[in-house]
Amino acid sequence: MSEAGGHAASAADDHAHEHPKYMLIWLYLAILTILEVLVAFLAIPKWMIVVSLLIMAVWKALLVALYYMHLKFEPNRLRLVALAPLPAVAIMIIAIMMEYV
Amino acid sequence: MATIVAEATGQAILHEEHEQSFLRKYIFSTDHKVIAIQFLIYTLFFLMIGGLLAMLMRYQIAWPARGELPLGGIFPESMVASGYILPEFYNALVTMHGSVMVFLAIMPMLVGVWANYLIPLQLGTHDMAFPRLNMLSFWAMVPAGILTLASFFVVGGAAGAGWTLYAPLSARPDLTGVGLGQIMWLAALVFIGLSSILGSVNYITTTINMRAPGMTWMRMPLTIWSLFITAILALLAMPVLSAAGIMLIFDQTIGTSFFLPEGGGQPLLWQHLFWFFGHPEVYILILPAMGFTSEILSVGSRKPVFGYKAMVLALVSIAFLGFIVWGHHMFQSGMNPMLGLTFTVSTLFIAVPSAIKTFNWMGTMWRGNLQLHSAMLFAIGFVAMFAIGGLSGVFMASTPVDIYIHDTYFIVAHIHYVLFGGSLFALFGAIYFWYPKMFGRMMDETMGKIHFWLTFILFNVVFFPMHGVGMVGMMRRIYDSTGYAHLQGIEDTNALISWAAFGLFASGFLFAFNFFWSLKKGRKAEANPWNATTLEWQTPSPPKHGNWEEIPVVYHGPHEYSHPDVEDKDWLAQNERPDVVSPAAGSH
Amino acid sequence: MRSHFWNRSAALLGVVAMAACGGGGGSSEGAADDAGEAAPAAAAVDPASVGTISGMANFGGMVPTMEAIDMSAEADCAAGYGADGPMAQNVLVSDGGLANVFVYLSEGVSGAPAASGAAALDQVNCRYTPHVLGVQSGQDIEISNSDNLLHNINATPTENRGFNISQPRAGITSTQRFQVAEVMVPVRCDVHGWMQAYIGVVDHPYFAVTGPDGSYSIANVPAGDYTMTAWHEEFGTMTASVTVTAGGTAAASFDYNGEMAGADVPMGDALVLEHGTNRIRVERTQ
Amino acid sequence: MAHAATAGRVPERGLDVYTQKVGMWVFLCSEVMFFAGLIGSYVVLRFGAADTWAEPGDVLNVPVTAFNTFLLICSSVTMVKAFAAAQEGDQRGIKLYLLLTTLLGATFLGVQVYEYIELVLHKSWQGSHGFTPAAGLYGATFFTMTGFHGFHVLLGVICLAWATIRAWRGHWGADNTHGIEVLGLYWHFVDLVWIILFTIVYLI
Amino acid sequence: MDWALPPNYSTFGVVIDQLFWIILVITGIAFLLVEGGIVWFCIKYRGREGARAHYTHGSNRLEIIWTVIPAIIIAILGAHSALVWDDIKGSSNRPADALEFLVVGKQFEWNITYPGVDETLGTADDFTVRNQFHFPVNEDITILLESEDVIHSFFIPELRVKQDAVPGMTIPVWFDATQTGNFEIACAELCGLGHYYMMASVTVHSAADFDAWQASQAPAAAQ
Repeated sequence: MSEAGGHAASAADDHAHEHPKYMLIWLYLAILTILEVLVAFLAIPKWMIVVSLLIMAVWKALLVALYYMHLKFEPNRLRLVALAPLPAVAIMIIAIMMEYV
Repeated sequence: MATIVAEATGQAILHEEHEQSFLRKYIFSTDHKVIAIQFLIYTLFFLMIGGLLAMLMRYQIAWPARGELPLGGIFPESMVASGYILPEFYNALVTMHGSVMVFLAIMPMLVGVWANYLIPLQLGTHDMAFPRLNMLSFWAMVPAGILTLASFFVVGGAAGAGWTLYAPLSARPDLTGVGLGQIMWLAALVFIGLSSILGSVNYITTTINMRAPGMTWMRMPLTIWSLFITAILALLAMPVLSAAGIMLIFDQTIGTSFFLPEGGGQPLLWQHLFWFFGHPEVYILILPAMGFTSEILSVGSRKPVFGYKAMVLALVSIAFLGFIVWGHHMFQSGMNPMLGLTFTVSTLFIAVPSAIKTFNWMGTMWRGNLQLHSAMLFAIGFVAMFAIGGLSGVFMASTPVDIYIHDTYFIVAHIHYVLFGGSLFALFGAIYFWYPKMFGRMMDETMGKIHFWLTFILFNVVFFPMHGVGMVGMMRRIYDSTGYAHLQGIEDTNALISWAAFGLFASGFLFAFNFFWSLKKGRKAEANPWNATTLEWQTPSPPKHGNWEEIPVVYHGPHEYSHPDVEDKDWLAQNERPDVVSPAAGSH
Repeated sequence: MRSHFWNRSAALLGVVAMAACGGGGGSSEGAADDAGEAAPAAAAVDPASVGTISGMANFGGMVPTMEAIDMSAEADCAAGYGADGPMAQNVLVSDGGLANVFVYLSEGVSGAPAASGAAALDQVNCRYTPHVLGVQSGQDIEISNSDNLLHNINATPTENRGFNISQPRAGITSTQRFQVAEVMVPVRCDVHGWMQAYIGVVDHPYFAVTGPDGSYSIANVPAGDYTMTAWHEEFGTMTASVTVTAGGTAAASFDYNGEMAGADVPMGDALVLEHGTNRIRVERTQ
Repeated sequence: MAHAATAGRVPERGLDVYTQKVGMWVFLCSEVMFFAGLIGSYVVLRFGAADTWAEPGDVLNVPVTAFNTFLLICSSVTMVKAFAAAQEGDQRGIKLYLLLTTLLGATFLGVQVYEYIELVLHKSWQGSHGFTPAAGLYGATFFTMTGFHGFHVLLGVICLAWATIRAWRGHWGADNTHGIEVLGLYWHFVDLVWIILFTIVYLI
Repeated sequence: MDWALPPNYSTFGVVIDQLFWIILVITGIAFLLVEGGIVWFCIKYRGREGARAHYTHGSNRLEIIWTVIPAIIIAILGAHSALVWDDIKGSSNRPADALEFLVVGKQFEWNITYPGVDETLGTADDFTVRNQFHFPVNEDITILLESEDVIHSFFIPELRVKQDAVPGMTIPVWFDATQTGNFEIACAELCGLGHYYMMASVTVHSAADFDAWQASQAPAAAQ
């Protein structure tokens, strides 16, 4: 069992030295932000704007969660913790929206 | 690496003990056991307050035309006039009875007291993961309690829109005459939410990350399982209430209209948000009770819990279902009937895990060697009463029947069978059971048994007839039912209920007397008075600061009673080395 | 006195209020306040220098017909009325006199005795008695219920703090106060939609409400020049100048007629408390 | 504590992640639900009364907020840089990047305050002068969501300032990175929420 | 002490009551099983000196039995409830040519607007009566339920009708009374300090009586 602790420690050391490309992600986020602002004022149907904006927002959020919050490098068990509330969020919003169906 | 840190802090805790001032040791303590006792005293106080509010209500319901409220003179004219409880005060009583009982008594008693006390002890750690946050979670409850009590004495009185706070009634002071009182209660709710979230973070983190060696998931006592699942529910549900509560405060104070139709807002949105929190909350109020019951029944029957894995699965599925059934509180609310259809089905399916649990409890008792002490009696009482509460729930889950019984006393009977007959019975059982560990003395058994029988009988006299009154059609939160033609003929029943309720309240004082008397005069308790197997009983009573000199190692499942390979006694502690006892005993 | 105490405690907000509860510090403070106001004011009235104002609210022309009130769902109340049943009280005219006009000195008053005694507002047969009530700011208003059924009293002032209380049985009383002058404070019962009363709050005791015959009289007015204002719920406000001499009786009358209905009435039938801002919005009904 | 004494008494594996990090993630779960409550209400209210919303840019100042968004993204990258510096024991890097993060966070707040003042004092909306929380559902949801986000930023800036002070005292280093990582998680979460809010509140 | 459902006067009441009794029988059996079992176990297995409990961790077969049996019962009950619910409330089952009334709840009154002789709401001969609801027997009745201020709940026990009135919404509720009689509308949702007093009389007339009553109200309506 003592290996477990050792494993965790070494895992932490590993990615300590192989830094994800933080600046690259930053550039990525900045470009997406500019794109978002541009898309918002395009003269295309509203639903297309909404869909593309939502996709870009989720994309950006994922970049932050995966790289800056290191979810990409964490054990699956921790990812599970991070994902836990999402079904509840989805259920809540979908069900309340059904009032309009 | 993490281990060493944990060990080091453990040692630090152990050494700290001698240097602490009174203030640090008993008031602003970070010791989970002290915090649990603080919570216990806090919640017992509010249990009494909540009971007192109920007594005033019962007086009014039974004798609406009499006036002459005993001691009515001590109330200000804005509450009781000429011996009559005023309708606005009655609404405040209804609202605050529910609110106080749910948020300040039962929920913190289930979670604040027992999650704090038991999680580190039963998991075998020195303390919670974040002791200072833990302390904060108690101290956040203090302003909540003060705000709640004070709200009765501000202009307009305490909140009067029901514990469900349905907007717009709760959002518009001009329609109720209650302004500040409502805001104070909402502010209290935000504090309660903060406390609950901080507590939950602690319970979850501790359970996930700080279990003693050998304490695998499937060796955790059911108490821990239930508290862990409860913490997850609170973690995910409480913030939604906080968000909704803050929006409601804004509606009241800064002129927004989230829930006010005249500004484009939606009253039903409040209900959706409230019950999205509210239904998991209902399970927050019952799951820990189920855990305690499983534990006490197993100890008292001298048998392992019947179907441990099924019990765990049932807990998990109840928790999951808890998030997809909130709409059943809103069948008659004007919600889309199609939603009603889906919520009916999901709701009815809660009966399945509930049935599994009930049958497993009976299975635990089956062919046992039942030790009918007070704690066991309350645990058996829990099963009996929870069964009634669960079965009456089937009526409401069936939407067509709910059309009639929604918002009648049938519902009142149902929630009290679950919250009083369920949660509170289990809590009494838990207090009788763990009292020796907490305070090092036993509670008096004779008084305990008298308390049980009084509570059990009077509880049923109070709440069973409410089913009948509900069938007749008596609406909830009715100040005076005598004006309705269809409610003629239930006055006697209401009077009977009220008399029994007064008795029930009085029997609570017997418990309180036993509790405080035993602190000083109770028989000294040995480390393991019940011959129980879980880790907390393998420490002295009460456990020292830091719980363990040395973290225990777990070799067995949580409820190994009457193991055939152990001959000199009928129990096998979780941390007993198998080679000392018997090689075959390590299973499960 | 008791409700006074609780109101004061309330202002201290909760915690403090709780602590003060046993002490009764709030109550003695309140008593001192009242005494302090009363002493110099009593001295201000000099019988030798006061006069009386009296007059009429006259009504000419077609008297509008009042709507019948449907009290059938409240049999106990309906039984209190004759064969015609209860009628609305918006415009009550008898022998050319208009009742329920609130008249008061609106300008020229300097210094006034403090309020003494209590004004009474009763609820009889599902109606407010009186329909229009005048009180001095700070004066006790004793609200009582003579019907053995539920009334709520929902006062929605703009300047003062409103209240919404209930009296579920006969014999229950409640004492309320308005601290600031305000003409008029509408009072309604939400249980019985037709029940409406108006309370005029002024800073001095020089006010009156015209009786059934349209007459009024205000005594003990210090000599001087004043502007008088008359307020009626349908016909709005009207002013008159009046000079009071010591020992004399000054006359001031107000003339109304049917055509005036629909004038700019500050307090019409439908008063809506705007949520959030706590402002009253006047909503004219057709 | 000698290693020998702990041998064989290692606690259960848990998540193989140190406790503070687990605790922060668990806490963030509840934060997700809090913002989900606010955002969910926003979505529902907007669906119910779509015509009471302005077109993007009509009321809210998108360029300024886009710049503000950029600031927050920059602060996220400086935050991870501070963590990377801590892992390498680069004291100068820790101080520099923590200070930068704090300043960027504070600037974000400053811009938000400026934005609020402009809206309340100088914008007119649906006839009333000033765009305030009382200005219909649009104003109510806007101020509630951005306000609570701002409150979270404020808490973050306070913690960051404290962490920066500690950096100057040499508190952080290769053997002590947990505090920075956990604070970073919170900070990135706040950034993540803003990414969503910026899109749905300002651009849609 | 008369603990019974009030007599039923509506078509929907029949199925609702039927379902109530079905559930009562099912839960009654479960109740006897559980409570009887507990009492029996308490007596039979009460602790004795030197006795030893039977050591078992459970039985998968039993777990499956008491999972599957309740699940089947519940599934049937759920399906049945859902069908009945859809019959009663499903918007596709709203009667097409029902007589319509507008019912507006306000603190603390029910104001009922009648369609008048032309049987259509929104026309000149509509009239409103406070706290009195008259309608003909054996005819599909639809009320459009609204609220002026807070949430109220329209509840007529004898007709097994209950529906919240929500400000900002117009909610249709339909039912069909099977006998004439006098009842009361109660408010079933806490709506403020006069909640308990928010009642209105309900009179179910024969068709002829209803026409006569409506005609008697016409002079008042003309004003």
